[in-house]
Amino acid sequence: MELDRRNFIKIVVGGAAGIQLTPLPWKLADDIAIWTQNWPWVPVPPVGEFTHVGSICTLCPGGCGIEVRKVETRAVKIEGRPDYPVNPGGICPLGAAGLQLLYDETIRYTSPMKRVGPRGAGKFMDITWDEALDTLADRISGLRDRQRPEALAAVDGNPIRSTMSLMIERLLKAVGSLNYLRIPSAEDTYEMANTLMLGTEGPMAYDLENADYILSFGSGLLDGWGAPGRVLNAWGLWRGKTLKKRVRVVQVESRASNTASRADQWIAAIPGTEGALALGLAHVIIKERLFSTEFVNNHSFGFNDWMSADGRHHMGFKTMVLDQYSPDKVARITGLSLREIVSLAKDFAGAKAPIAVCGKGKGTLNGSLFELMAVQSLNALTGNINRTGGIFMRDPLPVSPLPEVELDAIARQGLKKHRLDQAGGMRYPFTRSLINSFTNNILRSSGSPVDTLLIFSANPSHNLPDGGAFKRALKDIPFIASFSPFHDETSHMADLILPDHTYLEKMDDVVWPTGLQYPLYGLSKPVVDPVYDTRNTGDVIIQLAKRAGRPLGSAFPWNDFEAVLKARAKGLFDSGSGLVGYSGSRPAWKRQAGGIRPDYRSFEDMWKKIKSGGVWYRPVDSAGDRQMSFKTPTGRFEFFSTNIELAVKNYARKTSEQTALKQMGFGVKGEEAFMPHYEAMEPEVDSSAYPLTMVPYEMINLSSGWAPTPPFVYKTLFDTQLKKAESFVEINPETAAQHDLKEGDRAIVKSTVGEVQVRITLFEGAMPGIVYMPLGFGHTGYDEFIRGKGVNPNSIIDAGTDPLSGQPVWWNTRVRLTKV
Amino acid sequence: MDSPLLPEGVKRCSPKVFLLWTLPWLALLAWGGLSAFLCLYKGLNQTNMSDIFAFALWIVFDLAIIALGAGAFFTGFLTYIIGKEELKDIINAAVIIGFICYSGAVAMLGIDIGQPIRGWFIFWHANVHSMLVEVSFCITCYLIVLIIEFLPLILENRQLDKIKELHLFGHNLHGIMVVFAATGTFLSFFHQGSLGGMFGVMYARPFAAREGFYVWPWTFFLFVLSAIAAGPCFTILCTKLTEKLSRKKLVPDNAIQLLAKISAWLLSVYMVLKIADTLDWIYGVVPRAGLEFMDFYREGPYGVWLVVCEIVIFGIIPAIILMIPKARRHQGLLITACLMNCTGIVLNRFVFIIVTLAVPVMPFDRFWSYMPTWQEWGIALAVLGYGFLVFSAAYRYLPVFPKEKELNPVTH
Amino acid sequence: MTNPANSSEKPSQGGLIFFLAGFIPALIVGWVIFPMVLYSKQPQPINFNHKLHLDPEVVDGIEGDTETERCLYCHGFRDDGTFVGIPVAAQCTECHDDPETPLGDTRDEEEFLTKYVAGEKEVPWLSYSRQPDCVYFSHIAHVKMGNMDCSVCHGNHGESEMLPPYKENRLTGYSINIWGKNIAGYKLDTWDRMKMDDCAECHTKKGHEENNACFVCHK
Amino acid sequence: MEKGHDHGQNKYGMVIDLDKCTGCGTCMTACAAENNVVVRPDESDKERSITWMLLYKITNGKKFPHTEVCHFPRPCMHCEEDGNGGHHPTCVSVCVATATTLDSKTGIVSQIYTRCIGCRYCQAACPYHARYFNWWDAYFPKGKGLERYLSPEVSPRMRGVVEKCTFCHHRLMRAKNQAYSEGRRDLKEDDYITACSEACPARAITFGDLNNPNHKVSKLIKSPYAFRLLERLNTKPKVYYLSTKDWVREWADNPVPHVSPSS
Repeated sequence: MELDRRNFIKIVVGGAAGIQLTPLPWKLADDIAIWTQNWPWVPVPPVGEFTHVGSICTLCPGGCGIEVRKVETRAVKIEGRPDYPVNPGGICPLGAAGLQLLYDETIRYTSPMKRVGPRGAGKFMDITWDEALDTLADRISGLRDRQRPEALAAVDGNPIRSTMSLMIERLLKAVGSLNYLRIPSAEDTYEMANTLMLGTEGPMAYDLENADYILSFGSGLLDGWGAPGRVLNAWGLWRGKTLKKRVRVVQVESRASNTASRADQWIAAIPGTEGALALGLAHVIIKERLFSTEFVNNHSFGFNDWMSADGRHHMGFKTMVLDQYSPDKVARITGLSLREIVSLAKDFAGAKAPIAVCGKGKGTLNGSLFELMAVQSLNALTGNINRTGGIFMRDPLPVSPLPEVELDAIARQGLKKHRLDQAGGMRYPFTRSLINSFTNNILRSSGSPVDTLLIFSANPSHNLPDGGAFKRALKDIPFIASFSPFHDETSHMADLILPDHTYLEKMDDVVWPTGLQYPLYGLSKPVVDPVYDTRNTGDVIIQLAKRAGRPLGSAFPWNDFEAVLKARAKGLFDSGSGLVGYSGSRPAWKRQAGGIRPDYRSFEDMWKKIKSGGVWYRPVDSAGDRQMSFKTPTGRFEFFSTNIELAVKNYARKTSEQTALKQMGFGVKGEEAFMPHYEAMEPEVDSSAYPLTMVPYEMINLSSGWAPTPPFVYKTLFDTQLKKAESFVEINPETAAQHDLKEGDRAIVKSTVGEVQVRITLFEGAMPGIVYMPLGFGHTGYDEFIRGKGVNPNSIIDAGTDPLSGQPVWWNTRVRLTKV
Repeated sequence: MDSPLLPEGVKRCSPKVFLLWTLPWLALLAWGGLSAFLCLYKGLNQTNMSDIFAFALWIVFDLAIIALGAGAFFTGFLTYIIGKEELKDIINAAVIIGFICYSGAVAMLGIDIGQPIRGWFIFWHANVHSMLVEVSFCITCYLIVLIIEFLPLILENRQLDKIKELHLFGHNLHGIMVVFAATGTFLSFFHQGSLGGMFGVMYARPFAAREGFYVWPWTFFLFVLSAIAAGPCFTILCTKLTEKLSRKKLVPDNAIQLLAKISAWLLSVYMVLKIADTLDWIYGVVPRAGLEFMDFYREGPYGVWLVVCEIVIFGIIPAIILMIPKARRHQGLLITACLMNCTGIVLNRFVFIIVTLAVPVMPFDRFWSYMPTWQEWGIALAVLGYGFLVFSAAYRYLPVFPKEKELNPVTH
Repeated sequence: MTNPANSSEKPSQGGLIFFLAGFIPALIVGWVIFPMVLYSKQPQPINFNHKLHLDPEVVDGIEGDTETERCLYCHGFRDDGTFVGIPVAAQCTECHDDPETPLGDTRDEEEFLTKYVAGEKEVPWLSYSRQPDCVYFSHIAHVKMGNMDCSVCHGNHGESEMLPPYKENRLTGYSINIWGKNIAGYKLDTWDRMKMDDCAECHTKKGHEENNACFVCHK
Repeated sequence: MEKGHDHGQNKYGMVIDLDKCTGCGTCMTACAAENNVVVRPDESDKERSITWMLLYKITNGKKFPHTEVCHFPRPCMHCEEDGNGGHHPTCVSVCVATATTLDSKTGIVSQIYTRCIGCRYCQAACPYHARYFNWWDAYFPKGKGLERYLSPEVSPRMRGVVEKCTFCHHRLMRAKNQAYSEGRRDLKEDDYITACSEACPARAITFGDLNNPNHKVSKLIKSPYAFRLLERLNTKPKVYYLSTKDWVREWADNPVPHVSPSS
């Protein structure tokens, strides 16, 4: 009985049969079915209790309300807040993806660091907060000991009027330096225009929701201008009405942007000539006597020719416009048809509540002062100021100012020195800060006049329209400290990193969202505990000052930044008005019946509510309508700016008025200079060598400011905007044909200051002769999601200088296009 | 050296020569193996397939070889059920080719799906509405049938045949082969059809959509027809190639001619119906979708020339050649015609898969185009190599061609 | 290789024995060894006496007409209708508030207080009834709206004094409580298994076939 | 609250007002964030980038300066029929493993990732390109911490399966749980809306029950400007569009003016 083949087979058969009679094969099959569904390396999100935290988004100055959905301690989703006045429920693409900026570890500084690699390489070493603070404190004290406090400079990207920006300016002042630089934005130009014409430093306040005719001079209403959540909501309201009653939107822009291509009317004026167009419209309105005589006669100054006390005759706005800006001349300047201009003027003046909006693109970059003034004069002509559906003259938000800094000798000495950028000086009397001339100053002087540069919430070496000048200037500066939470290009040049929280981890304020028609104070709060070893820069400044010893310490008597915010908010309480709760039932822009009683009892109560609700605001009604006490020297709306006149006369003390105008950079002679006027900005470049113009443009779904673009948002870009590592420029098929370029071709865009390689996409909506390049690509910092995608137009912009404001003219760089 | 394994009374090349001959095919297999590993380990991002080209080269190959493999079931049908005795001389070859094609196809499908280890869900959680389920069921079953049909031949190997049990087993199998031929025919008819159905039922893809009879769109029947029209031609091609390489006559002409004649008729009928179907599509389906014929060929590499090639050059012409007895008796013409016929079928499958996916359905969508990666080619060509290997081995070690001995008497 | 020719000639006896030699071991492997190999076994970190905690005499405030109501006392619903699941330590410390003074005299309570409450750690309980990530289950829909008793799925867990060891299927990674107590797949009680078919079976029995739609229980 | 809509049939659907849509892309990012959609370093390969909600850009093809642009947000259409009168959407009837079905109670087309074998037949069948295949493993590199923003309400997908818009089905479940805890069975109109409609700043996307005459969507689809994509194919989508512009409505369905789209 041996185990031969047959018997072996029997055993096998027996085993096989036996197994069938056990659960093994069947159970196994079933288990394997499930096993194939398990992919152990696919993350399984932990479950837990859901909570919602309301805060506000400070990725842009818009300050929309956000509601963060959390699971236990994790934030899992950002949504719009229906209980926030600015953006009832809506949100923008960047805001919706914000969590990726919080949780993407590789784009963040996880603790204080000092540079170990060469500048720009982004190699850093962890250090303690103590070491970081001491290093910087010693540096600052060192400067003061060497009697060079002014060698401390700061670049600040925080919104104008925000408490953070005050803190930074205050720090420099206490140290004894005037060199506080701001990243130029439309807000700065708005402020200037308002100061000169309305006499208020308050923000632009457009009553968009109540207007019935919107004439936008290049403002990207649908491309991220103002508070996107609010403006896009307004657009929804305008379009929600029945066809006949629809609000008419007219866009003046050379390219069919989201706004232009959806507007009821697209006025394709040559970029940079918007001011001329505005004045051309004024011409028609005046000629046809379509303007509001009531407003012009009772509330404006310098419309008609006038006689000054000294008996001299002065030209008025009317005369200037009538002989300088005839429609056919303007037609020639702007490239529009005469008919277009005339009918547009009539439509505008004929509307019940027309608003002329200004500020190019998103407003991330500055505008042109006289262009803004020209547009504002349109609003004045219709008399649609301080009226429902018009623009409002607003006082700044009633937040308390910070107490005066008491200065020591060193500081006083330092503050006697001139600013490195000439801002506020004889030549640019109305400008707060001119970072471009600051840069040039450093590049010009042998041995940087700046010893230590602090950088806050800004990425100037990528975002300034200066052809990369700032980036070069950074190399000359001995010591740079960055407070950025992100691995941006500028921080990669820094020697010391004192990382801020991201906006979702910190308390910070939004003082009046851009363009909002009513006063609003927003307060963000930490929605999650700090993910890494970072600190709110507000706190860091206080700690820094205290370490640098008296008198700096005494300039910052507060325990932490929250105390500062609270002290500021006191002013809101003292104004004895406003609400801290918003139901959503009654939009804040709707005229409220009767006065509004504050919904808080005490200051403490108000502060508690602001901290939880994140908002204080004063709905439209208590705006004090038709109160026309303009705070200009003449007490009226100034078509003729007595301030400019004064400034020029001031400058002309040593020389003649004409040379003064010339030296101050005016292209016009005489009194025109004191009024909104148009100056052709022709760069001195051989137009045969550089036949085309490059105009950068901004998109709502690509961050062109300081905050990086979250990865999710790249899903929304078309592959005619970004393909792999290459970004595209839009040109008109006609222009393409002239350069024998086809869709998708590669080409070099060369300006006098540099060149970049791009791919071509043909777009009928692009003005012939212009190359349109998106802002927001070309990063070298951050991580693989953001780095190495496309090119940065700023790096080839050859910026001119805007008369009087001195700010960069970034919209008319001459370029040449050569096929690769 | 391997002489004890060779069939008796026939001449075969030396082992060395045979080894050399297999090298290129082994190389293809190696390439395919590497590609397969990459696709399984790293995922299908190794290919150039995309959300647009959800089906691509592999599916084209699958459908093509399954169509060409139809020779197996059809010849079987003719031999065992219709009783065309002369085809007994070629049936073995047909079966082997069928086996190669189907096993190759199944292997490729295994790599093509995103979750190979879940592949069996098709049976475990089958959705009866899906044409692809029917295809999978039939192909799997038919593959088993093919193995059974192949088995007796394997058992006829000189050494295996010595084992009594196996000998008997093989002999009995032979006896009941008619049953399997019938099953095979049934299964094949349905999956060949369903493969066509797969595309015909994509009603939201006007380029592929067709009306039909009951649950079957016309493509169902067209695919069956085209398959049985091309299958025999492919069988002929393979035997002719073997004859060429072995410099021997292996199959009597009458068998070849019979196959050629049959496929001539089938091809002609197919062409008539295909043209009718195309017209019905152009004047029915297409306008109802709001389109016109030329809309499909507006842009991109896939133009009208495809239609011309498929129907006129590689359809009508071979049909005519094969129809004329004089022509098909002429070796050169016969082979050309068979080649053209097969090309036409492959082209037809290509159009139904690639072009269907390349043309936009949404008016504002764009035309796409597709180019396979080396990994995709690797796997596709590996099947080719596999085919050559199996067929060569079979020819070398098994009495594939019963008439070989008498046609080539070995002279000592 | 044995020559097939002569082996076939030699008559072989005891075929049945050889058959059984394969058959019986196979049965043993399938019925005895396989189940032992298939499931891993793990004790809970500490014991929890459900019976004790459900006793109104012991825990005041636990009373409630039905056992289900008493279960909900700890395993309740949040305001948004989601299910709390295994309570967090914070919930326990509502009664066991002082690490120094235990309410009972068990070593488990002592360990709980000293190790977890004092150490401010959560107890790493092993969940018997955790469904995989692809499954969505709403307790409130079943317990509150469907008036089902906890015991239908969780059995008489509430009467247990000792926590049984946690058994996990090595292949699927699921607890035996949802994956089927009986290796052969027999179901003696409704709570023996909580697989898809069991849910569907109950839905159908209760006349809610529509709830067998994929997305009702999958996410 | 409407009576009797809990045991009745719901037919959830969407109306997208193209006059209001500004093409900002918030719907896309909100969707991705809500549904744990994986994002890769390069999202510019539109043939493989996963976007449950996708914006198509179209122009009227007119010369400068008369060019108009419009965006088509395209979620899954949750079709009712296969285009041939069959009562399964075309993607459902072709699925080999019953991994996708049309829920008769909600009208939502489901997709079960653990069931899908990745044969991609559904992708071939869908004329809207609404279905996406996971060509890669989910991108969550070690040390990046990206998995920390994942929501537990939607299970992340593994490589090799097809996924698509689910009308945020988990939000329906969320809403039901909420209602149950308040002792309701019926859902109010706003209890359940998708992430895209919630996030849209211009309020262009309206979501609701097409079977419920009181819901906004039911009123909106009566508008003379309402239409659906590829209506001619009879797939009966549950996503409607509104546009007062004739050229846009032209674009939505064949025949098309013979200009190549700029999207």
